[in-house]
Amino acid sequence: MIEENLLLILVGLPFAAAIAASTVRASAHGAAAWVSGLLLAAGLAILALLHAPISDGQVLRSTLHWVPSLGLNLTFRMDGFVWMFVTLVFAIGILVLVYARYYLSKADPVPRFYAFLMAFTGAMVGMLMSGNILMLVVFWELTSILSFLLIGYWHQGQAARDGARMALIVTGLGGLCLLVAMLILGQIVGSYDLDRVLAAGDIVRGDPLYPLVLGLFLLGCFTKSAQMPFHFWLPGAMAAPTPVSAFLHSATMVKAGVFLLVRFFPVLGETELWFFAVTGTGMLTLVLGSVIALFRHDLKGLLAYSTISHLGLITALAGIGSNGAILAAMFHIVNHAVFKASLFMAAGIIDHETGTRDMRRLSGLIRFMPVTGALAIVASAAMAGVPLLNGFISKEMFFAEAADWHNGTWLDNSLPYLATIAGIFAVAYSLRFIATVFFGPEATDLPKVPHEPPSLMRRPVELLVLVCLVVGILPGLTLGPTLNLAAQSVLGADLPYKDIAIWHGFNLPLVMSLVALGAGVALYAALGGRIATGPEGPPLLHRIRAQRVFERILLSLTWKLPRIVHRTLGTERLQPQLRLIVLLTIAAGFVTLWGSLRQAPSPLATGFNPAFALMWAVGAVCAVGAAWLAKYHRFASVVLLGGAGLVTCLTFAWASAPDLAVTQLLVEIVTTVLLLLGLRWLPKRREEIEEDKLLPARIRRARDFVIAVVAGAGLAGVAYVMMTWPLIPNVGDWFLRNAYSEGGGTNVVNVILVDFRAFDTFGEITVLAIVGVTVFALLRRFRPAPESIMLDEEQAGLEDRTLADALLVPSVIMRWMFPVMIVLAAYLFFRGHDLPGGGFAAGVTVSVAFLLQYLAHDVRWVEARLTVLPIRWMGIGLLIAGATGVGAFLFGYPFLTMHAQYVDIPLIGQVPAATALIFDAGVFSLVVGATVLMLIAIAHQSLRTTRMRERDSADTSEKEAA
Amino acid sequence: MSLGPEHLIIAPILIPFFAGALMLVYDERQRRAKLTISLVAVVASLLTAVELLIRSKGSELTGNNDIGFYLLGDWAAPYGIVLVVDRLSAMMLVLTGLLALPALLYAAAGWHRQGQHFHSLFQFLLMGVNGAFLTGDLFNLFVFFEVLLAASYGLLLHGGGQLRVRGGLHYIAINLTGSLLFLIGVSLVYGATGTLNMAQLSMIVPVLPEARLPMFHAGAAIMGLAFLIKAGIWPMSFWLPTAYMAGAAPVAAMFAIMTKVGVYVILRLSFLVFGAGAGASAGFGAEVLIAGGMATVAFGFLGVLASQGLGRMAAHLVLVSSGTVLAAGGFVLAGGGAQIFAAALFYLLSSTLAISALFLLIEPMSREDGGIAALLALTADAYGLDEREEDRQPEVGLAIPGTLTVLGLSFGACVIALAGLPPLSGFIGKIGILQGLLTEGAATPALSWAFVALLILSGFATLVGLVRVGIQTFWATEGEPPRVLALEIAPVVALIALLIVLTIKADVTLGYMRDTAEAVSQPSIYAEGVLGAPRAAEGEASE
Amino acid sequence: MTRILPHPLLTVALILMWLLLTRFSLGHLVLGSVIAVLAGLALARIEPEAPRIRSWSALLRLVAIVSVDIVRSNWAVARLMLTNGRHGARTSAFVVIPLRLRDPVPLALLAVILTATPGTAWLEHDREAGTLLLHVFDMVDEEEWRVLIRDRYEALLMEAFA
Amino acid sequence: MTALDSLPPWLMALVAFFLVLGSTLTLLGAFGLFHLKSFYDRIHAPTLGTSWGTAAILLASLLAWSWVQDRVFVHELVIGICVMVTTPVTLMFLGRAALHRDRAGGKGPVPGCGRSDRPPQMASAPAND
Amino acid sequence: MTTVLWLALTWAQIALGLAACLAAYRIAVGPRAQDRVLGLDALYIATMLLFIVTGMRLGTPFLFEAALVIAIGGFVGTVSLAKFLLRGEVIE
Amino acid sequence: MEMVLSAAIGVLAASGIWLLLRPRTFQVIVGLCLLSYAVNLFIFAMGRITLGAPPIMPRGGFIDPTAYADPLPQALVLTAIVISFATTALFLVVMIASRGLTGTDHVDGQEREP
Ligand code: NA
Ligand code: NA
Repeated sequence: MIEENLLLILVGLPFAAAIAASTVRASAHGAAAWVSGLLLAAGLAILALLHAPISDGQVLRSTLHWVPSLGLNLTFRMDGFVWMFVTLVFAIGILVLVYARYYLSKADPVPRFYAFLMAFTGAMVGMLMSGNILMLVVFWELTSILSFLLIGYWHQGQAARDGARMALIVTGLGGLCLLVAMLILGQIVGSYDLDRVLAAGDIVRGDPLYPLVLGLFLLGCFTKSAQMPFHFWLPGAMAAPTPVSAFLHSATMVKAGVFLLVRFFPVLGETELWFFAVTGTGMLTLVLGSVIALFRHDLKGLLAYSTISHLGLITALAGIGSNGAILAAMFHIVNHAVFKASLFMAAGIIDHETGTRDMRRLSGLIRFMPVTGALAIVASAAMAGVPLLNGFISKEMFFAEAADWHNGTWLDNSLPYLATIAGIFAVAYSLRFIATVFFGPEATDLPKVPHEPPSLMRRPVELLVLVCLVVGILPGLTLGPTLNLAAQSVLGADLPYKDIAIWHGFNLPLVMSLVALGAGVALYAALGGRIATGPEGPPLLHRIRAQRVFERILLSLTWKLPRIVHRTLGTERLQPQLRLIVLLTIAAGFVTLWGSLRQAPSPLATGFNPAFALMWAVGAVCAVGAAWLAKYHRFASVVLLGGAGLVTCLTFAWASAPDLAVTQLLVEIVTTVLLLLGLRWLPKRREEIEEDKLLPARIRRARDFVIAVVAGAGLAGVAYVMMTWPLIPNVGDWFLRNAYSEGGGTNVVNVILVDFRAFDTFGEITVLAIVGVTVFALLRRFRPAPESIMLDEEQAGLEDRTLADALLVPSVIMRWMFPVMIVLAAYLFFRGHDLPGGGFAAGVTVSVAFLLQYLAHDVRWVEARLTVLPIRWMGIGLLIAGATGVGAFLFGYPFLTMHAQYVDIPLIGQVPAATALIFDAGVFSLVVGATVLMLIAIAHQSLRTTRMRERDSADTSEKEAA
Repeated sequence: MSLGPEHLIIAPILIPFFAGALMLVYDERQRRAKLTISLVAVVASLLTAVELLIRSKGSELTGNNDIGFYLLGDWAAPYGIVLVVDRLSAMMLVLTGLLALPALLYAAAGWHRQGQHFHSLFQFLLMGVNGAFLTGDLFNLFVFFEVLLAASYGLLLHGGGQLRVRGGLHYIAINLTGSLLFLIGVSLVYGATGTLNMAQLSMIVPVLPEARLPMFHAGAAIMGLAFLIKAGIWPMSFWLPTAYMAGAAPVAAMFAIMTKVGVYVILRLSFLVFGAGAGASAGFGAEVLIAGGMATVAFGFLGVLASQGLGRMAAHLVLVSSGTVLAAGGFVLAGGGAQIFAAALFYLLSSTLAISALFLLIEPMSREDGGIAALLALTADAYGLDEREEDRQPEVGLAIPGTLTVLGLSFGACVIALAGLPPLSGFIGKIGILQGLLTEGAATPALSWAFVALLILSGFATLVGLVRVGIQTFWATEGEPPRVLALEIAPVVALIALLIVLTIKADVTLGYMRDTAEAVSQPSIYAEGVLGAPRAAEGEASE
Repeated sequence: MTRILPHPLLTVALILMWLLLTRFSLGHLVLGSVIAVLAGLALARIEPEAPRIRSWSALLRLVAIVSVDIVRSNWAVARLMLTNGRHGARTSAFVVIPLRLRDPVPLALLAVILTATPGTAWLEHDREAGTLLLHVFDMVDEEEWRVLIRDRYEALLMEAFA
Repeated sequence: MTALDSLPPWLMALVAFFLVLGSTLTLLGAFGLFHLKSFYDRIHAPTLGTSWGTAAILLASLLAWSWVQDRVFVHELVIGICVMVTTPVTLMFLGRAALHRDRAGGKGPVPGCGRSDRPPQMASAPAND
Repeated sequence: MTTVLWLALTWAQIALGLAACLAAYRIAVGPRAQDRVLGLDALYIATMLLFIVTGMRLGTPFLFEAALVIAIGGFVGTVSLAKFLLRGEVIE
Repeated sequence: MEMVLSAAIGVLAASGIWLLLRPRTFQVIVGLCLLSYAVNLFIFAMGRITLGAPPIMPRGGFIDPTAYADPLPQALVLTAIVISFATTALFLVVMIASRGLTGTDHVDGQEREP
């Protein structure tokens, strides 16, 4: 129980450190480092406590439930392998903290750095300890995100931004692949629990999806571990502050990939596919990485490629997968972490003290910083694989596996040679590092005068180098048990204990090591001078800068190509979009109706009426004419549209829909005026646009014509078939039966509108109100086109006297019609419930009455006499309608429950008193307000332009005067 | 829920209605009063929605799914209009409220002064959206669609300007066309079945005579097109990015729900009418949803990558989100199980909140540099490759001012949530869908795999696109940080806090979604409930 | 009284209109009156002055004359249509007619009369010059038209209105 | 068959006469509109329909419905008066617009064509259709 | 005698329909914008009369309202068209 | 009548759709108007054609629903008329504003690139 809690605490500690660090003052370097360091140290203490059960072979587990239904639980799990890794992370983490404390400038904002660093540590530890493969991916992605923030810490530099972004993109993509792999894996195994997955190797390998899982899994691992060809993000990540590099590229980030390879070897390994993919990639990376490292001029660049190369080595071992190989892989994970961390720190010191990392400028530094120099020399020797240092032993183990292990494939046969070649280059680049930086003549053009760094900054390096030495000399005594424990936890408890020693006798691996040492020294001796003067990168290969290649590919894949495809698949023009919609509608109709659209066995028919046909001949002429003339003869088009509308009204009336006819007629009038109001602001179009006569335009029109005809014919066909089918029993019958008895009105359509389905009307008037308000709001900010401000030529000839003249006689009649229309509105309103009419029709009638006055006079004249506050009318109308609806609440009925009754008034007799009438009054008020508002808002634009014109002319005359 | 009128159900429609109408009577200069009314209304609607959500959870007895009915005008179901609240609609109501409050607060920081009658339009939009979620009648749905569209036209144009007017013109033209399609579809459905009531429709369709079936399908297909236009399905979604981008920040944030209305209606009607029990019509349109949804996701993430501005990216993310839910819905309709549906609903919730937050972030982020950052992000990539100086690295980090830190963290949270990266809720939703596809999508293996790939790719594209812009905005710009009011950043933080809550409480939410999915796939509960809903007058008579 | 009924004549006409449209009942009389009064008030906002009729008999005479003229001219023009303008012999022409009428209301009535009688079209009234430009469909003698308008309609209108 | 079948023969004949008269007059007017050559001629044609065309048909309707409904049914009066009163408005505007444009274009024997009350440079352009 | 009325109604309908067609010719062909408006005005009247005649033929009085609306409000549309021709603006 | 009415719907719809696909805002608005006529008639047609029997009921007594026109499509058309009127007005205003701001009446706010 305690151990379970300890596991949780262990994961929580770095996050706690992150939170603590983020709360300190910006300049409190010491505090942040101390808090973080102490919390990590506490972690080490916990690890020490856990060592006992772990060394007993126990696997510790602890679970927090998060989303159990998805199998997403925070399960933590620790065995020997994890213990070793976590200890490494914590230990190096503390050293990095100490180092960073002195490395970072006083001006650096502390909290962010330490918080990110610690959160990253937490994510790494969480990943290592995850006992749930989905949670593993969660932490995995967290390390990607946090490393992004760390690499981009000095984000004012372009390199840092690019490096961070690239790292995120590469590792993030890998993480997504890993996610899918884990999901499928969980699917195959039936659980996301790591233990169950680890136990289900045979099932997984036998599954048809195995290659897919493996591929996705390896993509995840390789991207993270910077295996070729995904290695390029790692050198780019060198733009990070050195402590970050030292941490990310030694013990953490990049090691996550190899950790996973080793961890999942029992599940996914032991197949030929695995061997070729993993060992092949590892060897390629090993060799190429070491070659490139030799040719880098940047200190950190050299170390970065060395890291890549060493990760290749570990990967290759994981691919081989023999007991010895796994043990060697684990050993090299630790060793590499130790010497690479120290080397990065040393490089950081050099950079810090000299102001450059360019090896061509650095020289003879041993005289300025003998201690640092000595430390760096030892660490490089470890990196080169010099005996008595830790790197030598694990590399020796690798050579042994390369040489002794066989499965008979060509790759297997070439392993020893490749390993030796890589060894040669490793020696050469290590040598170059030492020789060029610390020896030779004193550098003259350094930005700073170098000297030893503060001693505390050197302490971590010293400690790490000490570890190199101790492990190198006494491997079996120091790391042996831990490594064996770790290997057991991966490969199985029955694994025989393997002794790790420096001396195994004079054998093939030793020969390979000696060849590598000798040839490496010879190689550097031969090439050293030329490398310094050459370009950055190996011959031939330097032209292909993987990073640049990647960026170009990325740019093509994530921008240029998508843009092309996006443009091809989409459009921003309206016409194609509308055309698509029409075509899709036609398609939908065809797909659903093709072959099954047929008349009823005995179709309904009403007799042919020649007058009706004649009227629709008119309607058709008007419709087609409106379409034909809408471009160049807009006015004619409006007139024709009016004709088509009129025939539509007639049809409604003819086919027993008087309400529709009345409403459509009134709307027709208002629409005509609206269109005319709009017409005034459109550009004059007198001459045909040249382009319209060209062939492409003709083809476009022909195509649209065909589309339109097909769509029209389709709609007509559907309408015809529907009309000839007998009406099926529908809800309409109920309305007819109950309109009078239940709704208290004889005009069923009106009863539906104000009672049965009053909620529709309620929504509909809201639409009107919204549109009114929108029109008003939009026109408040209206700016007409300059040419529209010019006086229209028809008007130009007429002076104001002529306007008064022109309107003198007709305006009399138009004024007379004002009260007549009001009476008509009242008539339509009051009889609506029983006979054709209603609030809407009445409202439009009143607004037409107002409109007529605007037509008969000018705006100023009318508004001096009639005060219309349309928005007020609208608000009140809405509130009346709403209040009528809510009124029903008082009687315990739902919204819009209407009450109808005939009230007896003496002398006058029965008067219908339906609450529906009040609702209709609301509709009326709203319609008046909205319609008037729309018309007047547009009309006022002319007034505004007139004012503008007046102001303009006043301005010009003033200028002339001045 | 209970006999007689239960006015709570209509409150999400009436509250914004009365608020909007009342504010029309107020003078435009009394902005403080309007803001107060508006805020009160939004909070009240949200609380009502939450209460409805709690009630619709029901109990063990009701199969964890209580359906509430509201007979408007006290007319029995197939004749009058009925409002129905169930788990799904209650959830959408809550989501609407959750988006509205931050958007309104953000607008209060200044946007509402940019034009006339902002608050009324905002309330009417809420009314329309809530109405569309609640109504159980096809034509009434049309009316509420029009209410919300009309309000959205107004809000989109709020503030004026060339971009808005141009985007608005396309938006209006296309939606008017869509509305006409809706009408054609509705009338065909009425002509073929004789009813407009969704519940009755679900009863009629399984027993519809064969001769009438094609007509009904045609109607459903055409109506479906109208919904899909609103849901932004490819290839009928090209208007969407421009329109959403053109809208003012709070408007765009609110628009995040608009495509979801289309998605909601598609899901609601599909499961009601074309569910497993629909006989010859079962699964109608599933292929279209799957193919269209996937194409939308693809188009969306290509758009994210191809875009130069953050606004356009966010708009394309809207497409990704709605395409994902549509395709997932299609898979469920084609025979997939509750898991995909539940996860898709979770994803819908999460992505909508995140997109809304992103829309609110865009404007403050690009305030100082006038949105150049987003532009530079690509041009630097595209053209600066070879000239990049091997500059001396800085050795001192920049202190990031508080505003930028908050903006940056918020942006980061949005990116993570939208890309479906762990640990935020987007990841959980995506995991759920992926799991569902791998287990339940076996009926359509090729399509399932394609969708898996698309989901991963879209997440990746989101990451690449947004990080590109984020880096340029937060890391590469020098100079003064933007001046941002607390009132502008608080809503974003609130939305992200919601995302975090959603993440932590993912199991509870997913459980709710699972029950919702179960309930939605049993249309008989809905249909029988609606048609048997008692009138208040009858309740009175029997007492 | 003038405040409630600024246009009494009109109000009466509107009540009559209401009753014509609905039914002759007390209820409708009341409702119609209310509406008519309101409508009259509305008109008063834009036209405060009610036209004063001096002679009802002149007005009645005018109505009688016009009724006959309408029938006659309908017949005449219809025949012209049927005979293709007396087989091409018809000529139309503009006539400028000096008017003594200045008041807009009688002018409007004149316009109604001229429009209602086919064969004459009111084209333009020049207020300053006091002339009316008329288009005559079947022109035989210009002076005849001037006399006709002046004596037959204008005189009666001037007599009817103050 | 409809309600109007209950009309007595004499009334039926009267109604039929008015119907034929009114519709024929209207048709004649429309024919004039169709075939007359000049706009100023055409402006006369529709008034056939608005005067006796309308009157006759309204009369027919009035007679028929009054008989059927058993009471004086004089809705039609309102229509008749309103048509008569409102027709001149449009025609006056149209006539004036035509004159104005013809004068501007210097076309045809239009009175006042030579009037110099407008600056010559403004004179331009054919009609807006 | 019913035949007489029926014939008269039929003739009236056809005559009015033809009248509408002739008016439509003017609307569609022009040649002047004024002609189109004039045609629309004539079409309005023909339609109004057709409302009345059809109402009689169908035996329903409910077409009357539509005719009334045309009589009282129909001219507003054509007036605004005509005013636009005269002034280039509908409301100024 | 059915034949004529369906042909009418077809012609209106075809004209409307043709205009809808045109490049000028004014064409589109006229197209939308024509289309809405077509759609309104189409909705109306779903109630079938009934002559001379408007859904106006006697006061009480037995009612034979088959003797009257289906009232529901009429009610729907009424709502649709109002809504399409409103949205047409809005589109018109946006058209004016777009023309004022962009200087062109092209639907895309810019002339087509050659
Ligand atoms: Na050197
Ligand atoms: Na005349």
